[in-house]
Amino acid sequence: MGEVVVLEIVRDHIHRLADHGKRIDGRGFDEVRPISIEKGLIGTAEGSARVKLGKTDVLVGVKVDIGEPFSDRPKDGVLLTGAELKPMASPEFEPGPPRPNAIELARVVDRGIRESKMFALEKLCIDPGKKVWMVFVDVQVIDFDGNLFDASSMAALAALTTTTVNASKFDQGEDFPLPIDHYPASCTIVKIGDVLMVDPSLQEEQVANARLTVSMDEASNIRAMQKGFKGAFTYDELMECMKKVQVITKDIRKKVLG
Amino acid sequence: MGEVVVLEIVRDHIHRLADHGKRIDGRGFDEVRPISIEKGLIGTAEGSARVKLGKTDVLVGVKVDIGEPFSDRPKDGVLLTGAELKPMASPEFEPGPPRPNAIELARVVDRGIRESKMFALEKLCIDPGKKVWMVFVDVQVIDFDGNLFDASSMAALAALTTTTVNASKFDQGEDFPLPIDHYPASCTIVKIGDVLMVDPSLQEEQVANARLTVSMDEASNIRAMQKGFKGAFTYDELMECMKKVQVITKDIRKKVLG
Amino acid sequence: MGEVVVLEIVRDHIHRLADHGKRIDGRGFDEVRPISIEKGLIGTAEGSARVKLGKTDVLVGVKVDIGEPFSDRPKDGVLLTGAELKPMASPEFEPGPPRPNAIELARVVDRGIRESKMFALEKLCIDPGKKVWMVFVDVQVIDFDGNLFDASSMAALAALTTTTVNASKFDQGEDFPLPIDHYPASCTIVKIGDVLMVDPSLQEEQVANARLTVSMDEASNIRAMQKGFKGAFTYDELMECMKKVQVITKDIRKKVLG
Amino acid sequence: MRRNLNYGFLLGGMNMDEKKLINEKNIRLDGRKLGELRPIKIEAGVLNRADGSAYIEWGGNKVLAAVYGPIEAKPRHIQNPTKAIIDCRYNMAAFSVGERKRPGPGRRSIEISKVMSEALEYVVFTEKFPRAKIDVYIEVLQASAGTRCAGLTAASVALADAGIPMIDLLPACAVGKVEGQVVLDLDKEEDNFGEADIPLSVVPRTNEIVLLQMDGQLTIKEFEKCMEMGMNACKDIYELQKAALKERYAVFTEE
Amino acid sequence: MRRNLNYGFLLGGMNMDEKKLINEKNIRLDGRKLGELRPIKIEAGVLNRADGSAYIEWGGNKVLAAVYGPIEAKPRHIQNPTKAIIDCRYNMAAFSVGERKRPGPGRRSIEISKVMSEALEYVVFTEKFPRAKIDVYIEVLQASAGTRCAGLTAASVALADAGIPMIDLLPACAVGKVEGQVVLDLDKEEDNFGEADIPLSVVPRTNEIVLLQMDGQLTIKEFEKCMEMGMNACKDIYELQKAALKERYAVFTEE
Amino acid sequence: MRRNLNYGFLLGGMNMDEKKLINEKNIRLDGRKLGELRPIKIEAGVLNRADGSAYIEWGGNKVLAAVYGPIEAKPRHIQNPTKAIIDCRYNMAAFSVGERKRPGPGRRSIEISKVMSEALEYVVFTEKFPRAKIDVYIEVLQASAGTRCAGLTAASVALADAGIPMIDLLPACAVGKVEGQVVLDLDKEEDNFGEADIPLSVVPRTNEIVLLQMDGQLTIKEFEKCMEMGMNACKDIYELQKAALKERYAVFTEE
Repeated sequence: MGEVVVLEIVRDHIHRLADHGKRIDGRGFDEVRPISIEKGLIGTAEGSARVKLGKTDVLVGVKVDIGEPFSDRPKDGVLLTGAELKPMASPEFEPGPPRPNAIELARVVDRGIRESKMFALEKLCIDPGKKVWMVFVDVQVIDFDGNLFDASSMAALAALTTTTVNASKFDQGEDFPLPIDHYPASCTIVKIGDVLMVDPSLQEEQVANARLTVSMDEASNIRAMQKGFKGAFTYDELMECMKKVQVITKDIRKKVLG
Repeated sequence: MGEVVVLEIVRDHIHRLADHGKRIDGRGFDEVRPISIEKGLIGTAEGSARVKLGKTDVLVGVKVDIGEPFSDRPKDGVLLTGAELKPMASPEFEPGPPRPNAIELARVVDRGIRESKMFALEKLCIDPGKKVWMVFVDVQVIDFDGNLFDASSMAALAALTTTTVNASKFDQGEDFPLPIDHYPASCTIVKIGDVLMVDPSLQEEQVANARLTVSMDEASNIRAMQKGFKGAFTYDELMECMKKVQVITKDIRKKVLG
Repeated sequence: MGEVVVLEIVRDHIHRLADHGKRIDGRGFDEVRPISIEKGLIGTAEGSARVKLGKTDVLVGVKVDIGEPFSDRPKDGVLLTGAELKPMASPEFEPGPPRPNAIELARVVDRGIRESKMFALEKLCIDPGKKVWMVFVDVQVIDFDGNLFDASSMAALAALTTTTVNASKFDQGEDFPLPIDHYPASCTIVKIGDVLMVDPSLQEEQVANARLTVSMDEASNIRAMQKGFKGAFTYDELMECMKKVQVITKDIRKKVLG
Repeated sequence: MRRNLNYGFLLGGMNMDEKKLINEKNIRLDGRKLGELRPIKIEAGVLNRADGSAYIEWGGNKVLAAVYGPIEAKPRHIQNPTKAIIDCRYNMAAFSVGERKRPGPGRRSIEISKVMSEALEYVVFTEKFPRAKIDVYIEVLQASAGTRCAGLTAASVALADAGIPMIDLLPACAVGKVEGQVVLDLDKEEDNFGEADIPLSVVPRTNEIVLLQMDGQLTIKEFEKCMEMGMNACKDIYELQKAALKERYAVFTEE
Repeated sequence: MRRNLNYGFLLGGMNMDEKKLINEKNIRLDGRKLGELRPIKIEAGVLNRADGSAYIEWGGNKVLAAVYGPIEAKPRHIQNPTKAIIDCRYNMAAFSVGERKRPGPGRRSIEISKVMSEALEYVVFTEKFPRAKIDVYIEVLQASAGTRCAGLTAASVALADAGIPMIDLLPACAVGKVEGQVVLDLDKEEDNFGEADIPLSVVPRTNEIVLLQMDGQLTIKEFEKCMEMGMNACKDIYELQKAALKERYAVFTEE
Repeated sequence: MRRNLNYGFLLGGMNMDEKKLINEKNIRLDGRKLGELRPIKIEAGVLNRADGSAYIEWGGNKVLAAVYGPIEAKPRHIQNPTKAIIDCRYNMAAFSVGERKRPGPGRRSIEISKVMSEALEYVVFTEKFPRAKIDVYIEVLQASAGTRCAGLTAASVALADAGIPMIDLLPACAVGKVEGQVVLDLDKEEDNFGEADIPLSVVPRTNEIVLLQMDGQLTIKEFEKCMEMGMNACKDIYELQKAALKERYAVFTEE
């Protein structure tokens, strides 16, 4: 009950600030928190990146292995994305197998990569039906202060663009960089009362009505979308979101790749 | 405690009716509830049937695939029977992996099919030791009002007799019907006080001392048997059961196949 | 709370006895409980032994099968050790998958066998990278009165030295005894107050500060070691332990093999 | 070409370069126009044990929805002192797809269950039932693209059948892009070989969107068109939902 | 020819068309007559920690049974306010069969545990221990056909050893059909290649049947013969159970 | 040749008969002397949400430690009425090793978590927090031999950072035998191809050993040498731990 009361106070506070055009940490509604990116920090991974988005801290490691293709896609390499919300990152996260929140995170990050055709899975075929490259993207959340979708997507983008397929280790010729075709970036917007705020912090997520995550490629095509939370968006709000996403994903892409 | 008291009242009522030769829903002791059967309703399954036995509602889907035989039966096809007591069907059923009740159901249905040699597993061999047809019988309980064993066995019989092995899909020649040799039917009888009642409803199962399920083939050979619940049968009661089963399974077989 | 109080009383009693050079069951500090060994009692196993160490009762069965080697050890046979603390053996043990205590037991027994090079895994290769002999050592605790590590290690030693590789069953030539090179034995010592006691009973384990298990080969080389419990050893205590272990493992080895 | 682990193989021999999903007269393979729904049949109150239930046939989809509750949430620590929890579980039967699905919830089912639960929570007056739980079970018996929309459409009818107070029903449908054109209610082949798929659900009374997912490739302009087409279709589905409940109600009054 | 996943391969080279399980003098492969039991040895009170225990060797079977309880059932919601729960867990050790069994309960073990629990509940005065639980653990150390009967026979001795009040002990044995003849107590080859197998358990005092399963093929007439043979055998096994308890008791009085 | 499931294959082409891990001048492959540690960098207070945290880079290892608590232990039945429980969970990230590790705790991680929990419990004043629980999470982000020692070293710094009262910090390191010589702090190749490996942890204030494991082959004499070398090294590591906490404290006082 104590928690419920505290949450109510925070909610009121955030709503009142929003009425005055403000956010709890002083940001503008369309302002993303400071982003810091470290690439290639994990030597045992074929690609890696750590992204700090404000106080949210996410590490993505990419491992590449050889395996069998799915029977219905015999000529395609395999992309597998996993996410773990380890209790290290937050007292809300519990040990054990991934729960719905972690599964949704993994699937939304996966769709951002897959649907943007970030890299052509058919280029990762070695022997059709038998041997293909398998790309494992593992998201590990280290510190949690909201907006895991964007932090994780950024880290995945950064890690994958620096991934080297370790072909020589498997006697498959020379190592080569993962052949990247597109550079998706995602932007998450929450609706609090009538206000849309980008890159929500944890406190903002806790009081938000609805959440929308949109992934766009470098030509501003929409590639993936996920609405979340127990609230609703109007048509106009959705279209307003699209405009914001278009601007912000360009910024984010530049920061991550730059 | 409330539940226990209600159950006691129901128990007394059913016993008192039984003393007067009656059942709670007005049926005779040897009377099976109305049976309705719909075959082939699931287009994605190679065979399917839905059986309503009174208010009990069970759907069986049969899938056929190619796989490896068991190492000790290299020339036999594989039959795998599963049952799920989904919470949709009853507030007593909980989500999660199958519990003892569901496992017993699956195994009793499986034995009815297997021990009657309903279809010859050796006819489902493609390449000995390597490739055989695998027949998956999945029992899904939709609405639960007792006697799942008979409802599921009927649905399995109906589904299997209408199953087409989709050989052409796997480049294994033309499609062919599952080669059926025998037509097992099962009959379940409960003992309430000193009375034997066939096809128990849920309320009757809840107050019954003991349960006996017998599967017979079209020549009235016993093929499988399972005694259940925490009570006992006398030798004479068992033999009385056999006589009832002989009559009733003939009826049921006719209804299911007819 | 009741249990905690009883444990405190036992603890005081054991400490007071120790001050007078005594143990709760009358043994000397360096005295191992009576050992009885039965070998080959399980006809379905390729090797087996049951060891009673005081009231602790452990059964080890060895199964041998053919399987694939680990990809990083293509020329080595496979040794897999499992342990189950079945609720049959003690009210403290719960049904379900192995918990940390059982896993530690399995891994300590495994290390005793593996690190002593008890048998050369490279001699268990049939076809490099494809087919090797797999040796399964399964520890089943039947009655629990402390010091499972030593009882299980003894039973594993006894079972493995009497194991026959059933090659003929797999058309791999004649059956042959598992080629044993070394005969490891382990000795467990607990520290209670300032006193070191070998082969602790359950009550002694419950009040002990720290536990040390050391595995030695027949040349008194240390092959594996595991410190346990929430206390500490001084350097001098460790060295005293080594001397005791040297003497006792010789005795144990003789009893198990003799 | 979009990923689909379950159905792709069914089209084994088909050469997609030659086959067209939409012909020059803007007619789709199954004869529908671009903005046309597949046939939909909804029935309310189809189960005995459940507190509320509905069955939907939608193109090749056959889906059951059952509702239990509100009842006290257990164990106690999951209770919300201010409102009811909605726990929606979406499941595909083992035999509902081409290749047998292993029983038990996979990652896809868990995600769908989550977004469905969130959508339903918006329309149910959950604050009327503090500390309670409402279970919604969706069983896909036969699947053919659009199961989550069919399931959600049935679920809100089942909730109404259970007498649970709601702002409104929740019609849902998919809209997407196939061979460059915005189309309504993708069927299996369109879902497999189309360029984008958007399942969405709308509160008819307020026109608010409570479920929205998308994968594929769309311009913002195309997305606008999709939303318009989808939101309109939801109105038609809404009428079918209400009709199903009316029919159920009519049966009652006759009794 | 009946299915048996565990043992079939052991008979690899054997040609069953030539080999006969019963010779012309009605003597079985192991020298037994049709109605003869394999050798049975029962010992009560073999474990220290358990409240009651028994060990049985029966032909090639070696089985331990241990009983803990009655103790308060936990967690509370599993308690029955009017009587004790009997929770019997049958398990086969990894090394108890020809091909190593993976640890953990499979579907077969779970079914056997269920029918055993139900049988034991009939003979224990469970109503004397409301809200309590009695755990019965059956560990098959070496298996050779008939393990559930051996286990149940040992279990009721272990319950008696634990001082738990019972109507009676529960002897159990299998009976079946092999090469057209009704035979008692099938061994491994008879179980693999015979035509029917019926594990059963009888309350000696009342001659009631509390455990009964069957698979194979039998006429009703044959089933009658099987029951008579099996029920008679249970009486012999009952004597061995009582003797084991007397011996245990004798040891106590000597102390 | 010692077993290592994870790294062995990395050395595929290497012929260990020719390659020497220690040269004639007693210099190791990476240039270290026999008794020399790899470079170690410790940082305290690196996470926002955790009550205490530390990050350690040690040779090729990168490890994070986080502490939550003390808080009331739940569910109640796990509480100890006289002291706090320490629950340490060691985990290797999927990408921390050469061949991707499947998520979730394996047997090795469970054993390491157990011995770490026991070691930490010795130095924490657990009796100050009856019924409480202290969670210690160790995440190995990059592994290169000696992760449990790096993790334990970081864990005690994280506990101190969380303000939890302790007897002392717990420095830890490995010592072992390579090509017949006693060496400190084995790197990956030494761990794979050496003859013995001993992870140990010492309470600096009392010189007591709280963590000790060993596998390989050692004489008692060699074990003595190992212990001396390892216990000395722990003193050096202790200084690095204290320095990390001082730096963290210095930052605080500047604020």
